[in-house]
Amino acid sequence: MSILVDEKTRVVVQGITGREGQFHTRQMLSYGTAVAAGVTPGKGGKTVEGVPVFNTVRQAAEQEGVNVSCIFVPPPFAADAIIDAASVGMDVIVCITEGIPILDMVKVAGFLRTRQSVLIGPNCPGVISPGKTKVGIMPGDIHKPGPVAVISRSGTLTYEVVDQLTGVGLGQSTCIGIGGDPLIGTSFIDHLKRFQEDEETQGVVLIGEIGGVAEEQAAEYIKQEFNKPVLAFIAGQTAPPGRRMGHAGAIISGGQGRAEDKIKALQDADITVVLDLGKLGKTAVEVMKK
Amino acid sequence: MSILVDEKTRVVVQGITGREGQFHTRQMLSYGTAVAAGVTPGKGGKTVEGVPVFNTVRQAAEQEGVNVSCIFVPPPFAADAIIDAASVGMDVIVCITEGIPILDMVKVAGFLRTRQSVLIGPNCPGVISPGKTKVGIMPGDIHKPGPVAVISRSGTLTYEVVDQLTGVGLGQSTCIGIGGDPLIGTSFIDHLKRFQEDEETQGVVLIGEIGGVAEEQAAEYIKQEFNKPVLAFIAGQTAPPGRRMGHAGAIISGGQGRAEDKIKALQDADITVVLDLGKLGKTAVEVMKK
Amino acid sequence: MKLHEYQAKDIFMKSGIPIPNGQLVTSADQANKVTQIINGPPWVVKAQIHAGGRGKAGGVKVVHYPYEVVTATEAMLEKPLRTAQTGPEGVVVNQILIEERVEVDSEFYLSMVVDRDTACPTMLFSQAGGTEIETQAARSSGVIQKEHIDPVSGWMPHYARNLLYTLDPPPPPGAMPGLMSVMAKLYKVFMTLDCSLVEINPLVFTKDRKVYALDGKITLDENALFRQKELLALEDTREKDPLELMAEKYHLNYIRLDGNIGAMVNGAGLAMATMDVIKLAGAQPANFLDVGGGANEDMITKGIEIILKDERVRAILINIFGGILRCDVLARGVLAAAEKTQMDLPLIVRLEGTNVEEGRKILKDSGLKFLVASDLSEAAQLVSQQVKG
Amino acid sequence: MKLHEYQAKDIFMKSGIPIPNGQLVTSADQANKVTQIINGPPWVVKAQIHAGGRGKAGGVKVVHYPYEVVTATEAMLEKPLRTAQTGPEGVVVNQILIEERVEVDSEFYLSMVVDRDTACPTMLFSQAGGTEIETQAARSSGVIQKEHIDPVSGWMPHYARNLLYTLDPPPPPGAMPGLMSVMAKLYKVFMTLDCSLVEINPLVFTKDRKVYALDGKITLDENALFRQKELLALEDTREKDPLELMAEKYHLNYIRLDGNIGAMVNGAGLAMATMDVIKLAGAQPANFLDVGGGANEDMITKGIEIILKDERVRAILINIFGGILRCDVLARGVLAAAEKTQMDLPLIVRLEGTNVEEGRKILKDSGLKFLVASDLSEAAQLVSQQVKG
Repeated sequence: MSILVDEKTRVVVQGITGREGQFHTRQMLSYGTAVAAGVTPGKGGKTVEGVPVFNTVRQAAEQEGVNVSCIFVPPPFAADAIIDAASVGMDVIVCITEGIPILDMVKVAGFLRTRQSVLIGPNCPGVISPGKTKVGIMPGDIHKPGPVAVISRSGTLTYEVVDQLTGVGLGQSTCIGIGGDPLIGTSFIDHLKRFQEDEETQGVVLIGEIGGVAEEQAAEYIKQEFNKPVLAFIAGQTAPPGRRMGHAGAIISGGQGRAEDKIKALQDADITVVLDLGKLGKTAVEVMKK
Repeated sequence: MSILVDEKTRVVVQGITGREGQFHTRQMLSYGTAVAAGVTPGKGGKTVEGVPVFNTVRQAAEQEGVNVSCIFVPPPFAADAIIDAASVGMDVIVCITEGIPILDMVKVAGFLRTRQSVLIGPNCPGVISPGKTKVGIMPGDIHKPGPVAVISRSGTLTYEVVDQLTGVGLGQSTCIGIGGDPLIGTSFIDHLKRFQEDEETQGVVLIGEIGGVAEEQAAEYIKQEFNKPVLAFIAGQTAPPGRRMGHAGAIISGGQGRAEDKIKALQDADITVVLDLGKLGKTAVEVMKK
Repeated sequence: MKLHEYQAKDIFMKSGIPIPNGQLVTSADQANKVTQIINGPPWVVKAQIHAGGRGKAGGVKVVHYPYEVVTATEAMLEKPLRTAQTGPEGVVVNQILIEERVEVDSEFYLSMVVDRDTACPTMLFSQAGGTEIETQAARSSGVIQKEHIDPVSGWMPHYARNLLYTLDPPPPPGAMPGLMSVMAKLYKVFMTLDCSLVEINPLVFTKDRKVYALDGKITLDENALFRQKELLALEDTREKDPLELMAEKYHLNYIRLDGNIGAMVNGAGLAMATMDVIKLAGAQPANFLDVGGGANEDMITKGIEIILKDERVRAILINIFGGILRCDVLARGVLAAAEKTQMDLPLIVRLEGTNVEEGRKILKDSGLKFLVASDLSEAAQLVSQQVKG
Repeated sequence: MKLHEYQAKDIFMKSGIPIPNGQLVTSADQANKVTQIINGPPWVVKAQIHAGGRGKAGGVKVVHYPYEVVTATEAMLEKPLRTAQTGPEGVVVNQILIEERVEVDSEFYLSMVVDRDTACPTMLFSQAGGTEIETQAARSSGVIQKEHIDPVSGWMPHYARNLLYTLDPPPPPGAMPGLMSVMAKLYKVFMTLDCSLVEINPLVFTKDRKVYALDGKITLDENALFRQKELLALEDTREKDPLELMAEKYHLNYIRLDGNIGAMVNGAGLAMATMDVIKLAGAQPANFLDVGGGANEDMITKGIEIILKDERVRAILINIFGGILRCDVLARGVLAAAEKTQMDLPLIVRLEGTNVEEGRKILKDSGLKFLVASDLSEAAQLVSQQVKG
C-alpha cells in the first residue's frame, strides 16, 4: 500500500504547456507516472510528450478519467486552477506553484471545506509513492520503495532526508511535501492519520520548520493517537524572529513558531528529534527499529 | 417523539425587543415554550416578559444554554442574525423574517454548508411540536398532539390545514413551515427523512405551492424511500405564469413551477392530492388510515 | 423591479460590457436629430417596454434612411405594442432606443440567475442566442449550459472557460478574451446590483471581431432595493396596473386576474388556495390579494378599497385565518372600508383563528350586510352563487 | 512590504476610518509651516520608520509650542532611531509625521491577519490598547479577542458585536457605531488591498466622543502586488539592507545574519537546516541565502556576488541538493561568479542530486580552489575549521 497516490493514479497536469509543466511531465512520465492528460486553456487538441492537452479540467476528466491533478500554473491563476480541479472532483490536487496570494488561499480553503479533494501544497514538491508513481517535482531516482513515510514542509530538504534514508537502506512508502506556505491544503496530522492506517508504513519521518504551530499539533496528536515510530527534524533553529526564511510560512511572529518550542513539544511527546541534519539517516535506522 | 423541537428545547429570540419579537415571545411563553433568552444588540441586561436580554447570541448561549433560535430581526439584518446563530452552534434556527435579499441567502446557504445548524425558513411561521413547544408565530391553540406531521411552504394556509386536521380529530406530531422564499434552509425531503425515523409520526401532510421543483423532488423521494401515508395539497392551480404570488418563491417561470406538474408528479408517486382545500381534513382521515 | 433595455445597457456600459452606440428618444423630433450622432445607416429602432418578444411583434425595426428612423419611431411611440408576453391589450410604448447596427458573426445567449436547488448564482450560456431561447430551452435541455458560481470562490475564470469550451466548434481565439471579460462583468453586475436576473440575448461576436451586448434585460431583487437606492430612480411604473401600483404603496400583494370575484386573504398560500377554491366552485377570481400575516386595520381598509376600485368585481370573498392578524382587527378594517366607500356588493366572510368570536361579533353588530361561511368550500360556493345568480 | 504610518493613515482616511489631522514633513522648515495648518498646540511629532517601539525610543514627542515642533523634528530627522525592533544600529529617520493631538478617553487594540489554523481572515481586538500589546498577549491569553471572518459570509456586523461586547464594561453607547464602522472598514482595507497585516494601535475613543486611529500599520502581501500595482509606489526601501535589496532584484531569498560564513543553498528548508548545521559545528552564518528550486546559472552567479559583497564573510559554504536545479548549472554559475569577482575566500562545496557527477567535474576541471564535502555535517565542519584556523 501507500497513501494518496499509487500505480492506479491517473494524472492531469494543469499548465502542461508551460516550461515547468513540460519539463516535469517528461520527468513524471519517465518515472512511470501515468500522466494521462494536460490542461492549458486555448491549447486543447495539442499534445505534450504524447499527452493530450485539453482546454478545461472537466474535459480532461471526462475523456481521460484522471483522478489526480498536478498544478504548474503561475501564482495569479493558481487558485482558479485548484478550485477548477476540486469542482471536477479530483481525489488529490498537488499544487507546486509558489507565491499564491494568501487571500486566494483563503478562498481555496473555504471552497475545499465542502469538497472531497485533498489539496497537497501549494509551494510544495508533491507526493511520491516510490516504485509506483510520482506526482510532483522531486528527483525520482533518490527514492526507493520501503517502509518509511516522510512528511515535510520543505522541498530540497526533503530530498536531502530521502537521500539519507535511501543511503542507510530505508526505503519509503510515500513521501509528501505538504508545502511551505502559511495556508496549505493538509497538515501533518491529516497524513499521520493516513499513515496510521497504511499497513506498508512502519514509521514516519516528520520534517518541520519554523512558523505556525503545525509541529506542536502533530506532537500532541502523535502522543495521543499515533503508534508507529516517528523521527523529527525542525529547520530554522538559528533563524531570527520576524523574518520570512524563504518560505512564506517560515516566520517566527508574535512569539509563535520558534524551532525550540517545536522541538520541545516533540520531545515532550517522546519523539526523537534530530538536531544535526547530517545525522538524520543514521538516527532513522535506530528509531525505525523500535 | 417529534422532530427538531420538543419539551427540552431552550429558545433564544433574536430581535426580542422589537414589536413582533415581544408579541411572539409572549405567545410562545404562554404556549409553554422555554424562551430562555433574547438578543438585541445594545439592550443587554434588560428583560422582556421576564426573559433576560443579551447583546450577542454567544453570550445568550453561554449563559442560558439555549439550543434553538427564533429570529424576528428586519430583512437587512436577518442574514447576519442567521449566520451569528449558526456560528454559535444552534441546533435549529427558525427565521420568521420575510423579505431577505436573495444574495444574502446565497451567503447564508454557503455558510450553513459547513455547519450543523438546521435553518427553518426564512419567511416561515416556524415549527411546533404540539403539547411540547412552539417556536414561531402560528396560533398555538389550533394544534393538538397526535400522529400527523405537516410540512408546508406557507403560513396561514398551514393554519387552515392544521385547523381542519384538529377538527377531524387528527392531532399533529410536528408542523413545519419551511418558508415561502426561493432559497430556504430545508426542503420537504430533509424533513420527510426525519419523519421517516420518528416513531410518533404515522403520516404526513405536505403543503406545496407553485414555483421551483421541491414538490416534484419530494414526490420522487416518497416514491423511492418513504413508507408512511402522505397527503398533499398544492396552492396556486389558478396562478398566472411569470407573477410572484405573494411569496417570493411562488412563481412559475421558464416553464417550471406549475401546480399541474407538481400535482401530476405527486399523483404519479401514488400520493393522494387534495384539490379542494376545504376537503383536506376529511381526505386526511381516509389517507391516514392506510 | 424590471429595467428597460436602455437602462440595462447603460449599466453594462458603465461596467465595461460593450454595447452598440445608441440614444433614447421620446419624440420623432429627437429621433431625427439622433441620426446625425449615431453611426448609420443602417439604424435599429427599438421600442422600450418591459415585456419580451418585441422583435416578432414589430417592436424592433432595422431602417436604412434617416426619414425611416423618424417614421419607425412615430409608428411605435405612444401606441400599444402587443407581444407574446404583454397580454392582448399590449403595452403603450413611451420610449424608443435608436442604435447603430453591428454586423453579427455569431450570436450567444448569456444570463445569470440564482439557482434554487444549489442556492448558487448561476450563469447560463448557449450557442443558440437569439429571440427564442426559452422555447428552445424547453425543447431540448443541454442547449443551455449552466455554471454554478460557488459563493466562496466568487467569480473565477474557469467558470467562463467551462461554458465557452462547451461550444463546438470552440469560439474563435479572437472572441475568447472578449467573451470571458463579458462573463466576469456580468457576474459583477449581478452581484453588486442585487439582481434577480441579468440577461444578454443576443451576445454577439461581430464580423470585425468585437463582442457586444445587443440586448439587455435586468430584473432587480426588490428585497434588496434598500441598499441599492440609486437604482430606485430607474423604476418606470407606467406599464403597471394602477391597482397593483396602489397596492404596492400600501405593502399589499395584489395581482389582477381575469374574473369577477374580488378576494381578500391573509397569507400568500391561503390566498392562492382561495383562488383555486373559487375556480373549483365555478367562478373566476378578479384578483389575488394577500394582506399579509401582520396586516393592520388600515391595510385591510386599503385592500377593500382596491378591490372596490375594480369595476369588474361583482362579489367579494374575505377569507381570513387569524394568526398574527387578529380577526377583530380585520373586522374593524372591513367596517372602516365599508363606511368610506359605498360598498353595495355581496360580501362573503369566512373568519377563523385568533379572536374569531370577537371579529364575528363586530361584523354582526355593524349592520353591514354580509354572508358568513363556516368553511372555505362553503365560502366559495356562496360567492360563486352570487355572481351566477 | 511594510507601509509607513502616514501611508497607512492615508489609506485609512480614504477608506473612511477617522484619523487625526496631520502632515508629513522631511525638513525642519516644512515642520515650521505645518504648525500653522494643523490644529495645536499640542502637536505630536512622529518619526516614520517601519519598525515598532518608537514611543519608548523617543520617536514620538508631544510638544506644546511651534518652536518645539521644529526642534523635535530636527532632533529626529536624518538621525538613526534605535527601538526594540530595529537592532542596535537603529534606522535612519527620513520622514516625520506631525499631527494634532486628540484627547483620549479609552484606547483599544485592533488588527487583522490571516489565521493559519482556520485559514480565515481574523480580527483581533483588545481593551488593552497601547504600546505593549505583544508582550501583554504573550503574558495573558484572553486579553486579545479573536473573531474569524468566514470567507463565505465576508464581513457581518455580528463579528464586530462579538468583539465589542466582550468588553467589561461594554463600550459607551456613543462609541459603538464608530467602533463598528472602523471594524467593517478595516476588514475592507485588509481584503481589498491584499494585506497580511493591518493594525490600529491604539484605536481611541476621545473625550469628545469620536473614534480615531491614532497609529496605523499595514503590511502588504508581496505575492499579491501583481494586482495591487498602485500600491507599489508606496514602497520605501531606504530602511532595507542593500544586499537584501540586491537579492530581491534577482529573486533570491537573502537575509543578513550576524556571523561570518557565507552560505548559499537551494531551497528554504535546506538553507535553514544548513545555517543550523553551521552553528552546530561552532561557526556562525553571515546570511540565509536560498537561490530557490529553479535557479539558473545567472542567479547562482548573482548569489555568489552578493555573498562576496559582504565584507564580514570569511568562508563560503555552498550546499546544493539538485532537483530542478541541476548540479551542472550550479557549477557553471559558481565559475562565472569566480571569474567576475576575485574570489579568494575558502570555498566548501557540497553537491548532491541531479547531474551531480557532471557538476563535480566542472568544478574540478576549473582550477578553482575549493574543498569538497561528502555530506552536510562534513561541509559544516570544514567551513567551521576555515574561520577558526
